[in-house]
Formats: sequence, structure tokens, C-alpha cells
Amino acid sequence: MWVAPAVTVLFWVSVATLAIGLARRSVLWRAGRAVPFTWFDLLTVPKRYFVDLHHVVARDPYIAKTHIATAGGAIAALSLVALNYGLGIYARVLDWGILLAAAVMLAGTYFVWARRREPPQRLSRGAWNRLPYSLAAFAIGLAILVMAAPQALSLAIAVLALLLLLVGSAELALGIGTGSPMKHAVAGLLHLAFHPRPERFSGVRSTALSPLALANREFGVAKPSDFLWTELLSFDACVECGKCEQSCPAFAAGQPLNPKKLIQDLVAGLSSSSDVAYAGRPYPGVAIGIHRGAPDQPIVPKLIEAETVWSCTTCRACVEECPMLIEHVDAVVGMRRSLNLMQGDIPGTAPETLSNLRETGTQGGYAKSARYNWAIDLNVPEAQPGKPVDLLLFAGEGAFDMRYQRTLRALVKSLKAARVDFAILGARECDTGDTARRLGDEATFQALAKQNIAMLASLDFKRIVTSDPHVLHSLRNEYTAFGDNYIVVHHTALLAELASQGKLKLGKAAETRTLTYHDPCYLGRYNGETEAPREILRRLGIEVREMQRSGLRGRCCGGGGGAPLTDIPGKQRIPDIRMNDAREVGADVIAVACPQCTAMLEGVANTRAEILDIAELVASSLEAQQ
Amino acid sequence: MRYPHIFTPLKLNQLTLPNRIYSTAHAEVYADAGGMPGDRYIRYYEEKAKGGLGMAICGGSSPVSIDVPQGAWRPVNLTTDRVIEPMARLADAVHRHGMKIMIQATHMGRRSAYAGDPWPHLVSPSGVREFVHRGNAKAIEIEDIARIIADFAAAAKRVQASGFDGIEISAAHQQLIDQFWSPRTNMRTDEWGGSLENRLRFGLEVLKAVREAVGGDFCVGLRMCADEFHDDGLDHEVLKEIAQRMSETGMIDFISVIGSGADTHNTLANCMPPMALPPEPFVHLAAGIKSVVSVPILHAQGIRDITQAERILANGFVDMVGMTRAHIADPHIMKKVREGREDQIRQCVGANYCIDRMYSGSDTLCVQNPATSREATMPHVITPTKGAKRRVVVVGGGPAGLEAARVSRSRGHDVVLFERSATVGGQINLAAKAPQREQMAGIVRWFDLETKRLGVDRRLETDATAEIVLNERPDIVVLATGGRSNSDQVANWGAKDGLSISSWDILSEKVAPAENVLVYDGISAHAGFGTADFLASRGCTVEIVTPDTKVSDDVGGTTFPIFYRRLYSQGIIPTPNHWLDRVYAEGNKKIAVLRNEYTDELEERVVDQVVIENGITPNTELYTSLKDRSLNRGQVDLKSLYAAEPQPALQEATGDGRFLLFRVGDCVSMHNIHAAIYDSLRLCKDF
Amino acid sequence: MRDTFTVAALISAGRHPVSGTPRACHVDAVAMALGRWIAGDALRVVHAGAAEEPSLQDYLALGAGTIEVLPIGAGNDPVPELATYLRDVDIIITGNNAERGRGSGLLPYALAEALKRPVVSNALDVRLAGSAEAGWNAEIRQFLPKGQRRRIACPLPLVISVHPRAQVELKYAYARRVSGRIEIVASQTTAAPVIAPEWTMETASRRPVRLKAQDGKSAHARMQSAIVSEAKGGVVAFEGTTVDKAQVMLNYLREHRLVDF
Amino acid sequence: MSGVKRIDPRRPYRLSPSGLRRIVLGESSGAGLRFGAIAHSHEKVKPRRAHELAKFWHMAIAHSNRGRLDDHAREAVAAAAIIATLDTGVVAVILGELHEDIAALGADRIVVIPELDVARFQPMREEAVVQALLDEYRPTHVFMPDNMLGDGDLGRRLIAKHDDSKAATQVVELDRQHVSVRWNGGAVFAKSILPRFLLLAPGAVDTDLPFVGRGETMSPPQISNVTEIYNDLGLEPTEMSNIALEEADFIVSAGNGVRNVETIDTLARTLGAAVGASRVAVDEGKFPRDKQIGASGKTVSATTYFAIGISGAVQHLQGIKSCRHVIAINRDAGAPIVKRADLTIIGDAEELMQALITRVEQARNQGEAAEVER
Repeated sequence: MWVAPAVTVLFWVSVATLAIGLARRSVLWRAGRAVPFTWFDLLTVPKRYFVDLHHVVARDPYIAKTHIATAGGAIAALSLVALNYGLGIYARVLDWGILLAAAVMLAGTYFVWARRREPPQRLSRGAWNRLPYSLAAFAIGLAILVMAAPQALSLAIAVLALLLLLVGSAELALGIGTGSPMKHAVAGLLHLAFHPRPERFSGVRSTALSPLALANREFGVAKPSDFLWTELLSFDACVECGKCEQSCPAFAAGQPLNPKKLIQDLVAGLSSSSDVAYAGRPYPGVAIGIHRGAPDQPIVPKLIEAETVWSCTTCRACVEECPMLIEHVDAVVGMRRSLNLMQGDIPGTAPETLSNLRETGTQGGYAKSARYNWAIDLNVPEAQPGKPVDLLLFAGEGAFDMRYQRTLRALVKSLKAARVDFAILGARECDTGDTARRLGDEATFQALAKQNIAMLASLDFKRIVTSDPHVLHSLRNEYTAFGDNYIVVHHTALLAELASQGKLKLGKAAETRTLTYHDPCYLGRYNGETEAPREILRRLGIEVREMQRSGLRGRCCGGGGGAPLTDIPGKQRIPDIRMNDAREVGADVIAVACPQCTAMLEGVANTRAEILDIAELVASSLEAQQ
Repeated sequence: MRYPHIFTPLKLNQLTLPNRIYSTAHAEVYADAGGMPGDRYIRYYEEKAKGGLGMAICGGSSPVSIDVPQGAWRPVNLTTDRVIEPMARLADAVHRHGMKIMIQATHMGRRSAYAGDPWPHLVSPSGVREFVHRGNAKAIEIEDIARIIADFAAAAKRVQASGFDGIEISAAHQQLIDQFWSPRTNMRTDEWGGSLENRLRFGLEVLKAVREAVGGDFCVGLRMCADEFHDDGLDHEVLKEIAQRMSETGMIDFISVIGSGADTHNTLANCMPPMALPPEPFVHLAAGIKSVVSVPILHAQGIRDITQAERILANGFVDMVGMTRAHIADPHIMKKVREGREDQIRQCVGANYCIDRMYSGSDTLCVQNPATSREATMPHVITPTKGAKRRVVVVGGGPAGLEAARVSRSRGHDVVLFERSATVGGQINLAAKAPQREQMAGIVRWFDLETKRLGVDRRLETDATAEIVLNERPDIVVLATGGRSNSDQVANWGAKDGLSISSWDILSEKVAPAENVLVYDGISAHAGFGTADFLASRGCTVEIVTPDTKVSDDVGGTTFPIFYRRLYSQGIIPTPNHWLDRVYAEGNKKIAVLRNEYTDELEERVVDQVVIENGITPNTELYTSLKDRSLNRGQVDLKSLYAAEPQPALQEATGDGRFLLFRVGDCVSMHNIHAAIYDSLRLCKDF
Repeated sequence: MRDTFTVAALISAGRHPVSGTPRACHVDAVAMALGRWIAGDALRVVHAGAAEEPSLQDYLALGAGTIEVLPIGAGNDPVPELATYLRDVDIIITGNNAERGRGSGLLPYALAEALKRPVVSNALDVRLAGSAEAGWNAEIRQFLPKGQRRRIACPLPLVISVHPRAQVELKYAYARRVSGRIEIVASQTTAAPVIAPEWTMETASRRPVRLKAQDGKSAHARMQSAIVSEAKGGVVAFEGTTVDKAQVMLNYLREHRLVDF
Repeated sequence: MSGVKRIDPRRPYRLSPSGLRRIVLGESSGAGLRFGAIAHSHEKVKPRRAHELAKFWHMAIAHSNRGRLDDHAREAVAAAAIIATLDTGVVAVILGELHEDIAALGADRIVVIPELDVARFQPMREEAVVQALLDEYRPTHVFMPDNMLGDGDLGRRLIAKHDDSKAATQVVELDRQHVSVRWNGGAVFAKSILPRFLLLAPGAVDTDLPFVGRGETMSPPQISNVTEIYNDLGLEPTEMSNIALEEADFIVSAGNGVRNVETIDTLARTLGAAVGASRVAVDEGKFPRDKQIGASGKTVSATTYFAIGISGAVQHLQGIKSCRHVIAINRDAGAPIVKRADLTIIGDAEELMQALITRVEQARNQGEAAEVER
């Protein structure tokens, strides 16, 4: 009978097709900048796949199981086909295995089909909608071919089954070469192996941006080929599941950003095509089909509008949700860097803020000596060279804002109550440059970082505390690339520590209203700190009514990444959305732990919950005890 | 940054002040016997410190020498080492909250009355008598000069020893140092008089001695006037020169400038500008001083609003702004500003109840904030009750009712406030109708904004009857129904027959003014002259008659000069010492029959209108109808009330028609605004 | 268009008013951007002063391209040098006041006078009209206080001083700072240094003294002027219909030329 | 009759030769006796500053605005007079019409050139006229307001023509010998001898003078035709609602007498004015806090200020101190604003605003019609 050899032929043709496709695709990826790697990295894939990736996917059990069935079935079936037919063993027992695998896969495709009958908005349609059919064809065709007794198989059925298998194989094998959905399987696995942030897989939160070598005229990403090849590969791994889109605050606010579309646009760019075939939701307010790109063509504005790039709050919600572990924020900042450093083209009031940073070391153009004016009546010592101190307070830009001064004053009162040996920085402190960096102004960031590093080098201290998660992130995660490691703690962590050591005696808070806690992105997602603030609230006897999106998956306030400065218009404001989250759980008070969150949430116009920093709640508890 | 100038620190010598708002030295009249700052004194300043004030200078006119009588305004006695310990307690108390504190030190010279302990012979450069205080003095002798210079140094050392942050030497208000400066009081021909250099000698010697005593690092300031406003006194140009010379000595760290002299009734009224004066009337004089010196200039007078202060600082007129009466009205201004709660600031209106009391030898109290200087018993911030939540019905939206509603609501109770008219404020609204008295409405403004903010259920244009009140199912009913004009007290005044009308009729514009009007003022407080002024400002010919010894006899030292300026400039005829016996008609004229208090002689006036101000008589109807139905028969337990303790009746179970009934303010008997608000605060703070 | 006339922006060393950090003088940077808007890349950027001046780096980042530096010593009058150097430039554009030194706003006028050409101050934007044959005309929108704006046309060559509120975007790009160049130009004249008028300096810690006539006012008059609100005693209209009263108001407005209808 | 003495409580008096009230004890009736308060004696006539013939001249040059000098311009004239010695005369050169007497500012001679109005940009003509006057008077010092209305520009043109080392701009302090200006963005005072040309910063001079000038009006110099190289294309219409209150030239402001916010907005639009409010109106929530005018709000300096339903508390009056024309609409003729206002209309605010809106719209339409006819 010719069926088995036909499967063998089909198998090898498919392998060859796949190989050619992969070769062609890898040429596109290699348009990106070189980055050192070894093929041994491929060995990391199973762990990265089954542990790290699955950890994300498993948040949606339905699709996790579906994917295990479909992909697992397919891979098992293919492996067995490779063994049995590829090598021409034709052992009947293996056919049983193939049948089982095909059956599992078929079951999986059923659930794929079921989900795609009324798919959630976040899912892309188009080619993705044919997957349940083509994969089912593969499973059914394969099952029929390997299991039906040759004599029982009429020619018509055999040909039909073979055709089914052909359709299914085409989907699998041609996918990578034609850039159709199934490319995610290969690109995804390779992406796991050559991930641009390998440290993600060693259990740390890898959130720091990598520095630009300005002296080498590295000025960010102007065209697709300015990305690392591993980044281009990562874009190709995208499955258009839209989890990023669903989590993106800018998208929700109707600003012209959709992380999924952004990645797909970059795919279009690396493959010299347009977004005509894109079948997901667009950037709000931006038409589909008019943008195209090429590896060596500028991205902005032909491929992506500048407003899209400037809408991002760098909250990393998309990255947190991405099952393919794609780094959207790195891509955004990369493009911002080019727009900023090469053209100086930045919308809104951001240029003014950046020139203030260059000229005064503050975002508002203030005298640095005014940063600690709020502390004068609190009699806090100022750090001096040669005078050792346990803890330095790094206040950040919030120190110029009368609202956030209340938080800082509350923090100082708490530190005094706990008899902590601490000092403020006074006029020495310079902005950390976080905002500059997120806005792509790497030059200003590095200049400010160097100033602060030199300043800190002159002082003798053990730790730094800050109430600003953005300051925390810069000092803790990003200054390390320029020379120094500091132990930096957020004020919530420090207060929790002091409370647990018994140095800070927290009584029951007078606060009896319903309270929820809003996780700052730069504290939660960027630094993994979601527990300390809750711990303090527990100690204050306050029950936290959690909002639906909280902790590492908390929703952004809209204040990060310089977004309030670039101020790209949308249909609504991000903090309004967050305030609605709080309203949904009936919160009268939102506890916060970040000056940006405070400012954004307090900027909500209508009746809103009261915003209180954790430090304020602590201080009022201490006052009540007096 | 909001208020960037206010929150820019100021360095005075070694001190760094956290903001540019301070309270100037004023006579508190709170010191304990012997001029020692006691508990009340300390709490008063501690409250300002809690409120975030940058600096307070306490102890207005605290004497350094024992030949200054101290009875009248109970200053801090800097003449003895005994003062160090209580002052140190004061310094500690305010330092805990980050406020800096200094004290004003002075020798009053002739500016006093000898008739008080230790019955001294006052001294003055040339023995010229002072008019305001009836101050008779001898010409100072060289020996006295040496003694007083040494006294200044000793006092400064005591201030330093107490942990105070600085001392302000007063050369203002025409006290001894500026008595030497001014040709009005210094006619000496020796080295202490004559040329400007000679006249400045005494002050410079004082500064030298003080500086020597405290060293270079202790903050020493000088308070001085910027124009005495007397033709024979020091004018702005001379005082600029004096300021420049003083600044150039390098011995002083700041100059605090006051506009206007103070040794006549008319100039004295300027010093604490009453509401009739424009805002910051003398800031140009302080700015004039600032143009010739390099030390920081501090200035107060008529700066009551934080925006105003910020603008003055932003314009560079002065370096630091005094808001003294503003902090008497609300010691928490700076805290509220920091917290973005500007609309919650209880703003001083310049009624000068505080200073007018001080000039009559009474302790300083605020017309609108009864908690000030009563911090031991009265809260500035009302905290929610830990007990049961009650339903409180307040009837009457005057000051007593508004305070009762505010305090009860702040305690966390459900509060319904009934008011008959369309606006709250009660009699204050009438008071604000008088010319130059419009600012009185500011008292209502705060209560209006606060009761709205706190969510008091305000039922305006509702004439509450017993049924309406009881329908609310109250736990507590507070009646603040005020009173009505008492202009019909004497039947012969003919109010019923329309022969006379009341001051309320005029101020509320119910009755149009006629051409020739006799105003009869049986009270001698603000309302009588206010009515006469209202009429005169509308072109009437007005005579004001009172049985008192002078018109507006019961109006304080900084207010009656304003009245008299207007009385004379508008040709209002003052007729004291006469009673109004009766009024009768003759044709279309009214004849007012007046009786001389001392001779009993009668005389008549032919006028078009007789207007009577005779205070008020309480409205008691509602009280009468509720009294018997209430658990406590409407009685306030006086012992608890005066001890600032909770009313025993609050222990009773209320609800289901069982309620407590209290009365506050004028509906009990006629009081003033302060008393009405105090009545409510002390009663309702424990609800 | 840009081949037919030449434009030079004159830039000065700036200092941030709060921090004192060297930076591009804001209004000069605005002028340079306006110049770039008119002339594109053909704009010449000229600085009279030291080539080492750190704020020049900012101008490069703001797109100066190449800065031509005329070395002028401190205290020397730059006008003769500049006039000689820029005599063939059609439009000289600069900020209305410098951030350092006198900041008197006299330089554009002095330069115009030296070159005998017109000068228009406080420009908010500039448009060019005309042709090489017919001659070029600059059309300038001029800042006036209280929200007013005026348009002025003037033939080239001319000097323009720019108001800081001119609506241009300042685009600071680090890459341009790295790629920009500073070229030192040879001295143009042999003019001797100017003898600057003698100015003595004093730290501005006090308020300026207001010039006041010795008035000899009585003490009472001085007091009254401080404590009595101004009373004008204007006209009061009680009578008439509302229409009449509206007419009274309109008459007043017209009589004092407060409205233009 | 009751038989009781009827007394007029006012004491009879006669006037003394010096005009003072004189009360003669014992005198109870007779000719020439008066009753009642006497009007305050008239303000003393101020003396002439100088009686000598002028040997030298100080010249003040300023544009007028709508026929009057603004505070800044007044300061320039006053400075010329205060600095002048007794043998120095003050000639005030006013560009534009002048409908007020500026002898009170110390001007001895006044040269008005009505056609050089501030609304027109004609610097060459102005320069020529002023040059002729400079040649005629040869002033030792020339004082001008350093503003952006045209005087700062003209002044700099003159300085550039003459010698810029003999000039000072933005003068903040001056006396007979010296001037001070701010350098390095205000950080230092630089002091020098009094130069020939002084462009004064606002607020440097107190214009309250104890003397007056001669106030002779001189005819302007005849200038043969000057060809203006500048072509003034005219003023652009301004959108008042976009202008900050502090900068606005025309403000309509509402107090608690205004019930309908819409009406005042319409009135503002009709008149091309910005909208302000009193504290009471803001407290009531009718207007945002940043519209509040007064000591505790914003200080404004509009040429025209409509106070509608505003009683005029001292705090409010403080905020409108430098407004030139105050027009009040008020129900109460006794309100303090009436004393401050140049024109007060007594009546209901709403009705009067409506009537004014109608009347102004009419007037505007007529104006447009007239334009078309022309």
C-alpha cells in the first residue's frame, strides 16, 4: 500500500519546507543587531517552556489545558511520525501511539474551536481563525491514515485523509516561512532559548533598561534592524493572544497604543510588509492598512505613529501578561530613545521637563536646595561627608509637591518614632533621571546618574530609603550598570521591617472607612514588592479590600514613563479607570505608596476616594497613640 | 509648587525658619501672676506650633526693668531669673513641633500709667506726658539710662538661657527707645538728645549691650515704626535713615516694621488695622525700609489671607509676613495650607475683639474662635465621638446655631439645622450692613462653607415649630433662636404707633431712611453707631443720642476711633448723657423728648425719623413649647458647662420621642458673637 | 526660496535663572529656532564671545549645526565686530534680552544702527514674501502687552529681535550635540576695546529705592493716604429705563474710547 | 406743644478770615451764623515746582493710551520733574492724543503729537519728530517708560542713534546723580552716573508730587514727510477669553448680585472681555477660585473693569486698585463700590446686563453696517 510511504514522503517534504522557511525567517531576524549567544542556550528551552512560560499561561487554565492538549498532542504525534514514518519503521504499535496523540490533539483543537466560536475581543482573527480547522485536519487525517487498515481504506478515503494531513502539515510546516500563525511554535521556542533578558529565568525580576553606549553613538531604535536580532525573534513569537492589549492602560483609555499591534507592526517591519493582514483590534483611533515598514526604513512614522510610542506608561503590565515573554516596554523605550536623542522630537511638556533636568537637576526647574524645605521644621540632620549614618532618605521630585510633602513628613515622623539613624540629602540630591530615561533621554539619565553616584560615593551610609518607587527602581536596578550597588528600600518595606522588629509600635488605625491598596507599577511589577504595604496595613488593623487587578497584575495609575508629560490624548484618563476599579470594591480610601500614583489619583475630577499614603496612615496611627 | 515664596525658608542669623509666616508679639494678657508664662500661655503658643507656623514672637512689650507697671496687659516679666524656667517650658513645647520662638523685650518709658504695681515714677527722655495711657513721667536721668541699658542686657541673657531662639528689641509704639528717637518726646540738650546721632545713642547702646550679652550667634531683631504720623514726630524718610543706620551696625538680624505711631487714640487704631482699613495698609512703608537695609524685613498689619501674604512676598515688599490676628482666629492656617484645605481656614475679619479686649485689660479672645487660649478645655479640632451617633436638631442659623451644628456634625452626628431666612448668619448679617463693617460677614462665610462641607442638613427658609422639630425624631435639640429687636421696651417710644422704628428696620432696609434722623442708642456697642453711620452715608442728617458718657462707650480702643473719624467727617451730632423719654408726632414731623441724665432737664428734637437701637429680647416661644416635653426640661447643668465637662443629661437614653433640650446664645439672654459661639462649643463638644 | 536670502541667528551665553547652570539663553534659542524655520539648514548661527562657552553645546543640541564664534573679550563691545562680520546677511535674528550681563536689549538696535538697516523687536513669528527680483519682504508678528499682536512688513535686509513667547518648538537632540561643530572665525576689525561706562556692582539684597519727591505732606495726609480707600465720586445713574441705562454705559465706553464700535 | 425746649443740637458758627470754623462763646443768634457741618476745606493748591526761567531741559517721552497716560508713562514724566533742578524745565513729549492735564506730573511744557498714536507702528516718523525736539531742547536727560507698547522700542532706537554708552534701560532706581539697573537676570544692582537716556522699569517712581509744572502746551514740530520703511499691517483681533486675568485689559466681574452666570459670560463675549468674580461669588461655587479678584485673589490692572453686583469690600477694591475705568452695576447706591466707580448704574444686575448685551450687539451691527457703507 502506498499510504505509509506517502506519509513518509509528506513528512520529509514538510521537514524540508520547514527548514527552508526557518532559514528564510532567520535571515530576517539576523537583520537585527548581533548579540553574543551559544547554541547551548537551546538546552534551556524545556525548563523555560515548562516552568517560566507555563507559569504565565497557567493563569488561564482553559487555554493552558487546550494548549497542552493541542501542542502536546501535535508534538507527540509528530515525534512518533518522525520515528515511525520518517525513519520508515512502520511499526504498528507506534501507530497506536500516533493515534492516541492525534486524539489528544483533536480534543485540544476542539477546545480551540470552542473558544474561537465566540472569541474574546483581544484575540486576533484572520489566519488564526482557521487553526482549529487546519489542526483538526492534521489530527484526523493522520489518525485515519495510520490507523485504518489498508484494506478497509478506500482510495477516496485515503486520498481525502492524505489531503487532510497535507492541509494540516502545510499549516505546520509553511507557517514559519510564510509568517503565518504556526510560526509561533518555532520562533517561540527559539525566543525562549535566546531571550534578550535571560536573567528573567533565574528567578529575578529583570526590569532594568540596558544602557546605551552613547560614546559609540548608540542612539536607540530608529528602524527595525536597530533592534537586537533576539528582539526581532521575540516579536515573531507573538501569538496575538491579546493579553497585553487587555492589560494595557493606554489602550483602555483609548490612547493610540495596543501592545499587540505594536509587536505585530514590528513583525511587519522586519518582514518588509504592511499591517493589512493584521486581524486584531487597532490602535484606538488609528486606521489599519496604511502603515508599512522595512528592516532599514525608519519606524516612525511610516510604520508606527510617534503618538503610539509616547502613549506607553512603561507599566510593564503587557510584559507581565505575555505568555510568550515578549518585552514590549524595551521596544517602546528603544524607539523613544531614537526619537529623543536623534531628533529631540517629544510631545507635550516633556521637553520642558527634560531641559529642567539638564539645567537644574529637578523636573520642575526648582533650586535643588529647595528640595528639603519641607523638612526644616522637622529638624532632620543632613548627610555630610565623613559623618556615617545608617540610612539616607532620597526624596525624589515628590519633595517639591506640597501634597507629597505630607507623605514625606509622615515618613520622617515615623522614622523618628522608630529612632532610626537617618539623614536627608539636602541640596546634594539630584533627580535620579528615571523620567528622562523612560522618555528615551538616555544622555540626561546617564549624566544625572553619574552625578548621584559621585554624590553617594562621598557619603558613608548603609542603606537608602525612598518613598518614590521610580527612585527605588533607578537606584536599585539601573545605577548598577554605571558602577555602584546600593541597598535601597522602599519606605513601605522599611516601615514593615521596623514594625516587625518592634521598633515601630503600630496601633490600630483610626481609619474605619473601606480601604483598598493600589500597587505602584514600579514597586510591584518592577520590584516585586507587593507584600510589605499589605503587611503594614494588616498591622494597622486595616482590612484591604483588593481591587480586581492588584499585586503584580495591578493596573497602572497612568503616571509612569513620563506619560503625564507627553499627555497623548485618549477617550478617558487612565487614573479615572483606576478610580473606577476602587469604586467597584466600594473603597472610600485608596492607600498608595508612590508620589506619581498619588498625584494621578488625586487628579481625578469627580467625587473620588481619598488618597492616603501608607506612611500617612502609619504616622496618624502613631499620633493617635500619643 | 504652591505658595513658593511662603514656603521658602528664611535664615535669620543661625536660625532657619521653615516658612515666611509668623505671628508678631502681642499682649496676650495670659501670663500667670508675676508675669510668668503658665499653662494657658504655653498651650496658646503650642497650638500655633502644631498648626505649622514658622515662628512666633511672644510677650508683646515684655519689660526688662522693674519701673514698668505690669498690671494692665500682664506681659512676661523679663526682669527676674524666675522667668527662665517657665520660658524654657514654653520653648520646649513649641520646638517639639518645629516652630521657632522669640520674645519682645522693651522698656515702656512714659507709655504706661503709674497707677499700678509697683506704682513707679515713669521715665521718658524729657518727661513729656503720654496721652493714651495718661502716662506722666519724669525726665530720665543718666543713672536711669545706665540702669535700663544693663536691664536690657540682663533680660536678653535670660531669654537666651531659656532656650528661646531670639529676642526682638522694641523701638516701636513710641516706647522708650523710640521716645529717645523722636523729637516729639526727646527735647534733651545733652548727648542723648538734639541731633539724630544723639537721639539714636540710647537705642544703639541697648543693642550693643544686648549683643555683648548674647554673643554673635543669637538672633536679635529690632521692631520699629516706619512713620509715626505725627507732624512733630518721625516721618518715613527719617525712619528709613534710622533703619539704615541700625542695619549697618551689623548688630541686628532683622527689622520688623510697623506702620503708624501709637500714642494717640487715632494713630493707635492703625497699629492693628481694624476691618475698615484696606488690606495691608502699611506694606509700602515696610517696603520703603527694605529699600535701604540688607537685613530681612518682617511686617504684619492687615495681612489676613494666605494668597495676600504670598503676593506680598512674591513682590519682594518684605521678607516675612506677620499674620497675628489671623492665627488668633485660626492657629492651624499653615497646616491647612500644606494640606490644600485653604477653604477651611477660619479667616480673621479684623473685628478686633481680641485687641479691644486687651486694651480694656482683659485677656485676648477671638470673636469667632472660642477655643483660642482655652486650649486646655476647648478643642480647635473637633474629633468624632466614640459614643453613640445621635440625631441633633439645631434651630436658628446665627453664630450660636451654626457653631452648634458644626460641632455636632464634626462629632459624627446627623445634624439638621433650621433657619427661618434664606441665608445663615443671623444678626451678623445685619451687623455687616453698617458701613466699614462689611467684613463681619466673613464670620458667617466660614460657618457657611464649613456646615456645607461637613454635610449639615441645612433647612433654610423653614420656620421651625415644635412639631417640625419633633418630626425629626431628635435625640438632642439645640435652640439658637436668637432674639428680636427690643425697640419697643418703652411704650412711650411709640414703636407700636410707628412713631419710632428699630435699627433692624434701617439696616435690613425694610424702612427707607428719612432726611433728619435721631438715632437713640441705649446699648453703646457697635450697632448704634453702625446704624447712624449707615444713615449718614446715605445722606441723612443724623444725631446720635445715648445715656452713656460718650457715643459708643462700649466699643474698644481700636474701633471707636474708626467710628469717630466717620462721626466727625460726616457731621453726625453726638449727644451723650441723654435718655429718650418719648416720641410723639407733630404734623409729619416726629418730636423726640430727651432727658438729661444728670439734670433731668427735658429738651426736644424735631426730626423726620426716630431710630432706636436697644439690643434684643430673646425669642422664647419654641423653647416654651418644647421645654416640658424634653427629658432635661431644657436645663443646662451649669457646673458641668463651666467646668467644660459633658452634660450629665447626655447619659440618658434618648430617641423615640425622648430628647434633650438646650439653649445657646441670644435666645437665653443677649450676648455677643464670641459668647454665642462659645456657648455652643462648650456645650456641643461633648455630644 | 532659501537660496535667495541669508539668515543668521545671533546667540549668547545663557544661565538658568535658578541654578545658574550654563544653558542656551532661552530667547536666543527661540530666535534660532525661528531662524531655522525661515531659512532651514542654510541658517547661520553666530556667537560673539568665547568658543569655550559651555552653553554653546546646548545650541548644537538644539540644531545649530555649526556655530561660528567671533572671539570677543569680556567687556568689549561686540557690535563693530558683528556688524562687519554680518554685513552681507539679509536677516539677523536674535533674542530680545540676554540672560547674562546687562541684558539691556540694546544689541539688536545697535547692530541695526551700525549696519544702517531697520530693526523690528519682539517678533513672535516671521514670514518671508516676495522673490529675488522683486525683493524680499519680511512679515513679522509682534508681541504687544495685554494679548495684543501687531503685524509689520519690512523689506530686507533687517534685524529682528524675538520675544520669548514666540511659538516654536525647541527640539533638543543629544546626537546633534555630538555631531555639531564650533568654528572660530578670525577677528573682523582692529577696533580698540570700548571703554565701558563705569558700573559698580552690588548684590541685589535690598529693594530698589523708589524715586519720590520731597513732598512735605502733613502727617495726617500721609496717614489718610494709607488708610482710606480711594474714593472717586464718579457719576451715579438712578433714573431711566434699563435701556436708557445701557445707553449711559455704552456712552461712557465710547467717550473714553474703551470700545471700538 | 409740650412746653419743652426745642433745640437744634448743631452749634452755630461763622467762618473766620482764614476759612476755619469759628465758634464764639455767648453768641446765640445774629447775622452770618451758620449751622451744619462744613464741607472739608478744599485741597490746597499745589505750588509750581520752579519759577525760574529754564536754562536746561529734561525731556520725558511717552505714548498715550486712549488719550491718557498709564501709570508707567506718568512715572517717566514725574521722574523728569523730580530729578530736575530749579533751573531745569521739564518738557513732556506725548505721542498720541492727550485729554488730561499733566502739569500735575510736573510738566512745564507739553508737546502733543496726536497722529503718532500707539496703535500705529511708525518708528521712523516718531524718531524724526523726537529728534527735532531733541535738537530744539537739547535735554540733559531723557526719560521714557521701558515698556513693550512702543516706548521701549523708540527709546532703544534713540539710544542706538546717539550713543548707547550714555544710556540705561530697565532703570529700577535713580536719583539726581545715579541710576541702578539689574544685571545678570536680576542678581546684582549695577550703578552708574545718571546717563542721558533713561528707560525706566515700572514702579521706579512715585508719581504723587507736591508741586505742579507750568503745563504750557506747545505746538508739535513740523516734520516734512518721512517715508516709513516699516509697513504696519494692523493689529490682530484678540481673544479675551484666552488671556490671564492679570493681563486682561477689559474685565467683567460678577458678585453675589449676579444670579445667572450665563448672562455674564454672554456679556463678556459681547464686549470682548475676560470674566472675573468676587470672593462671595466664588464661595458660592459659581466660579472657580482662579477667577477671584481681590486681596485674597488676583490683582488686576484692566483699563476697563465692570463690577456687576459687587458691593466692593475693601479686599475687592484692593485687587482693582490699578484699574483705570471702573463701571459698577449695583442695586444699592450706598455700596462702597459706588465711591470707587467712575460710573455706577443703580438697578437689577440681570436686567441691566441683558439690556447692555442687546445695546452692544446693536451698536456692533451698526458699526459693521457703517464700515460696509464706507
